[in-house]
Amino acid sequence: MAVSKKSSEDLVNVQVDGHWIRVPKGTRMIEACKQAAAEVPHYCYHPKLTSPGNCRMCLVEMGMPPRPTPGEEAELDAEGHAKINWMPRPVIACANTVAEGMGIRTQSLLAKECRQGVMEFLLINHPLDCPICDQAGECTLQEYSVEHGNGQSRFLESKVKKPKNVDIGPRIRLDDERCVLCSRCVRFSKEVVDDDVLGFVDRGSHNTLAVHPDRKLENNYSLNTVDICPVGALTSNDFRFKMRVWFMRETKSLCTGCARGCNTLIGSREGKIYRQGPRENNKVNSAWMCDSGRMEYHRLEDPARLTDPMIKRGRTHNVVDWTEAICRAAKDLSRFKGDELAIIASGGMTNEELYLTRTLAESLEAGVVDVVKRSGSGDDYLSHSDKNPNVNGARKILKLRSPGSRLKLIHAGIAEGKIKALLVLGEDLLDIGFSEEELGGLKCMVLVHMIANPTAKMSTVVLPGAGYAEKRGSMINATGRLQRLNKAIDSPGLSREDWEILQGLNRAVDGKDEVTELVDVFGEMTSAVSIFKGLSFAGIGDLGVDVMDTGESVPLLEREAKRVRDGLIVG
Amino acid sequence: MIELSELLVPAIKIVVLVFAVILPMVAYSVWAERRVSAIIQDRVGPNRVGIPFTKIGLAGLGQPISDGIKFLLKEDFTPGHVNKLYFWLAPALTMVPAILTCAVLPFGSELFGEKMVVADLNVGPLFIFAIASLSVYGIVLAGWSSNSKYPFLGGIRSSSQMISYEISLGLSLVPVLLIFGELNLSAIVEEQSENGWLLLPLWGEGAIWNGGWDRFFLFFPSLLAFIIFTTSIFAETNRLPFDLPECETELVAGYHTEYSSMKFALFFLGEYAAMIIGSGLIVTLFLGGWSLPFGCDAALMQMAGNPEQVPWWLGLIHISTFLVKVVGFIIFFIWVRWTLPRFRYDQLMKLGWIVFFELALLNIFITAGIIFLTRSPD
Amino acid sequence: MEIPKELEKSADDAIGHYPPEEKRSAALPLLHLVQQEFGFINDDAISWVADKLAVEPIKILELVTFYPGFRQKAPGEYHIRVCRTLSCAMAGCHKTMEKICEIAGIDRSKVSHHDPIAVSSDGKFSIEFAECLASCGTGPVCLVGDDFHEEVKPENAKALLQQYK
Amino acid sequence: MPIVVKRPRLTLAEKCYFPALMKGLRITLGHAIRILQRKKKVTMQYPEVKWDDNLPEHYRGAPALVTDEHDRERCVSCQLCEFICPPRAIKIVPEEIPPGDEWQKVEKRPESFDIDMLRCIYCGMCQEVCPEQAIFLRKDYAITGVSREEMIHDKQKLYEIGGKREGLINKWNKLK
Repeated sequence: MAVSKKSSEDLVNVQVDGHWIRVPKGTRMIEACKQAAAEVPHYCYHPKLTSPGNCRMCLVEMGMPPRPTPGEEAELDAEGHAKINWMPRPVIACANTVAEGMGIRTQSLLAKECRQGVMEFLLINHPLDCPICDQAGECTLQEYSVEHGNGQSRFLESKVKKPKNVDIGPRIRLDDERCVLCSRCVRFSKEVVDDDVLGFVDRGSHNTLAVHPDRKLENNYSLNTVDICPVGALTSNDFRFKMRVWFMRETKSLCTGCARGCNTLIGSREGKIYRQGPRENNKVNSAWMCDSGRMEYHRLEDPARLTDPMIKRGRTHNVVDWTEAICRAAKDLSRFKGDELAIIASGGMTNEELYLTRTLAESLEAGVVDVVKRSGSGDDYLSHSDKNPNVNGARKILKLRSPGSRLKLIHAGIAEGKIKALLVLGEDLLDIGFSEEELGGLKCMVLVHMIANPTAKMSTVVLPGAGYAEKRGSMINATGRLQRLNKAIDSPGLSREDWEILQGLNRAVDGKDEVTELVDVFGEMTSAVSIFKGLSFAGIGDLGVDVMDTGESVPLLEREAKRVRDGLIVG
Repeated sequence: MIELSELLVPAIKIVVLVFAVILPMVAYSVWAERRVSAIIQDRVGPNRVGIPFTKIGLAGLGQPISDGIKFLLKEDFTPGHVNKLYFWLAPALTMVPAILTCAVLPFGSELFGEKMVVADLNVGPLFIFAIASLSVYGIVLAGWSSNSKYPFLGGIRSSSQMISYEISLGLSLVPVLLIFGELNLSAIVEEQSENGWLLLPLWGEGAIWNGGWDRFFLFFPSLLAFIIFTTSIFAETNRLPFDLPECETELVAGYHTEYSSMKFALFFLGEYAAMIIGSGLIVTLFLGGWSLPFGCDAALMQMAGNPEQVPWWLGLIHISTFLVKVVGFIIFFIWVRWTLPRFRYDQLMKLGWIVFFELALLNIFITAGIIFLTRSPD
Repeated sequence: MEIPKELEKSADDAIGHYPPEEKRSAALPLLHLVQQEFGFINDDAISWVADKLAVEPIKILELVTFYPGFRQKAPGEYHIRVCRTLSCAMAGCHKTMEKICEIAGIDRSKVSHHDPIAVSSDGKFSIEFAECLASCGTGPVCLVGDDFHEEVKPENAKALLQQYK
Repeated sequence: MPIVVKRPRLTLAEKCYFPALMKGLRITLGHAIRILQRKKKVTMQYPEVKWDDNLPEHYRGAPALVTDEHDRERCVSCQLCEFICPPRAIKIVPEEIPPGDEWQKVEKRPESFDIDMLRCIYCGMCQEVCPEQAIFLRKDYAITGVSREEMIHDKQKLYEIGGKREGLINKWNKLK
């Protein structure tokens, strides 16, 4: 307990490039430099991984004040700091920690020459294939070679040939010639996901990253190695050769693959998503994300995407315009009251959509409202067993004590003929235990969904919604953190963001015309739902805020915290 | 009861003159303008359009036809913000007066006993001024009805310019009329045919050795009148160096900015028609109209024998003489256009009101004085 | 691959030298045992060692490929290592190598970085270049099996090989 | 501080404008006569007479893709030209060279490569930026078509125009 109180003794004075700063004891030199806005180039160092210090790129000049002989006073400069004796040799900034009175020079001649030398060695065997390399544009080798490199090669001998285009896992391709042997991927596999399948074989200049012939890098977190690879050695099969990174617009969003709510960056260009990767959030997903979550965006490319609102006439669905579809849906639904009408919402909906569903249910006086429970296998890292991203939101907004429990009532209601109309939001009923005969008995079924599934075939009105990357909104993840979803691309055709559809239905049903913006929906929700009190949509920020305590924790984050406490990583 | 021939003959004259002479001339003066400007500027100019579907170029003589077809086929766009009635009326109001004025121009002596003039008015110049001054309405209307700033400024400029120069135009002509004592253009031409052109009094009674002292002294005021008149015609027809109304650099295209297709072409043709009529008027008044110089007419008449009847071949010679003179003037107009830079607007007004107006006025008195001194009262 | 009982026993013995949570420290002793037993360490052996130590096989492969002393392919009856570090190179070790190969009938043309050992057609001799054998004054030197030979000039090659007939 | 330009004092001849006018007319007449006498060379008659042989080496005509000595398409679809193209005339869809292809080693090639010649401004940025010496501005300048689609040069058309180019750096040469 005594340690937790941070006194000024825990801070040390460090001089970085001539300026004195105070940083906590035990800080790595590289982090101290970062705080002083002196970026030290590095390849092998990663705050979430241990520091082997094998790339030598972060060499800086270091100095310490001389230890005064007994009885002698230290020589002080004008600011009251002891004079620094600079060491003749450089040190690596990634694995050394700061000490009181330490001096660091990142821009001295020695440091610059060291970097230049390291760059030259790294580039000796590196192939000149930037034009075909997916890393180009976000490659630190490219960047540092421009900033710190020599400009030309003095290497006349022929380059070492290493394996190219190696299949080391189902989602990853390895190009050993591009590898700079930083070992980030090896350490990630070993330290974070306990799947120590990567290693370096062959000594000397033929040093090669490899997997054992009998093993593959195929754990569900393998694509993180692609993210942390500072060069183009590891590339993702999914993204390989699809798009150059400089064309892509990056949107901060969330993964909706499970209740974890990993923060993501969605790379898109001209209405097409090309990749989705993790965005660092130390309260949710650290800097990682599972492979299946990354592939979530492919669901938006379903060839069966709905693009137009449709009304069923006879046996076929006819395309109509939005006004007609909304009016028809509202008219059909308002004919049924109380127990005659049930609403099946989804745990994949945003809070705003759920709130509009609630108001709609209130004005339609719907008898039963519930969401569908969807669980799968989770793991001990990030993947959660609840595969709905926003069940907590549904719990709070729709006031459901145990989500999914009322579906039984709906089944029974339909069987008895009590329930005559159904509003289905973002779910495929035939996929969750409803049968065709059951649904055939309904007088009216309105579906808001993005894919033309069998339920759509049976619905009287089909309203095309948007996928998770095509809309804005907020969600509450498994640990009770409220986070924001952002729109990366437009939804196809005439399809709309779901909250707009629900708002349209609301207006058509109650005739009021008040809320026009998503932020207004959120604003209204803050007064109606207690956990949102005092919040605003913008106030959620990129990293989200904790709004409820679910008693859950993230196993991966806990292990990471322990490694930080042990001083293994910076975190 | 009017006889049929009394109707038919003028009708034939009108049709032949307008559709066979003036309009083709207008079209070809556009072509000439482009060719002459090209050779002045060391270029080639339109030299390709000849007989369709052949490689025969005819030095580009087919260009006016294809231009015409183009004008007819282009989209005739009427902007939404214009005053439709006047917008449509304006081009016609520019073109029609220009063609009307040619009614009194004698473009030949006689052919088969018919005088080669549509209407042998004895107030010819007055008729021309009266009609020509109508064309300013076309331009003003075009500028105003376009409901847009550049055409509006162009219209204003044009009207004030035309009004200004009409004064010197009219005044510069008074000495000429004094000299001839006549307002019938045919009579003026015949007079010149017999007694020497106004600017070339070298035969008949006009020649100094035949006692034409008056004409000798009157040559100088006539020359002055000629210069003023010619210059004013430039201004009246909106041609460079006085084309301020359509000044591209300042007004885009002036009053016809908003016009397209055939309506635009009518403005264009109106301008060239005015130029042809202007040239015809200059030729008629100062350079003997259809007459051949040095009394050749009289000699040829004698050769033909019958002093009452002009033979058909001489009639044709006269017509061609007139056309040659007019063409010469048109080329002069073009030549000037591609030589001189545009005047500034204040310079233009100053020239009209301060120089030409006074000079023309003075010229009347000088001429009257000379006539008073040299001609014995009959 | 059959693992003899004795090997299994001595392996367990070697592992017992290290604390149970640091079992992988026994990797090198185990590999030495395997190479002593079979003359080389093949993929099965690597997997066996990895299983024994509860690590991923790639970690053992890393070791095997790192140390030139470990062989992944069977050598000949007598394995010759010729020093090629500077002093020996200057003393003419390459000529010695050529001569030995010629006499023993060894084709070194297939030798590469990944596969440095060449075996004679009769399987009697195998040969590879080695780094410094620590007798720079008496180069060229070579090691046949565990026997150390100094001043192996090309003309001495024949005599050298004859010792192992 | 305004600058006062003094107006020149004009002589009477200058003031009355007439001599200058005559001088001008003389100049233009001089030009006209020289042209009529065919003493001066005038504009070239374009479609019949062409200047193709005299086009300078650096002439920037239609951009086109080239193949190397071994008929390998030089373009690896790095999309730098697509990025640099000021009017955004270039559109590339990359693809992986399938296994078994002679040039599998190169790994990447364009699946489609379209240049919209209605947008192209012949600036030559694509040629300048190309790291593979795959795109060159050729001397073709009369790029015409009767439909918009026709004016989009696809990969096949671009190689047709570009043809084979020898003597460039072959960094993917498999012989190396």
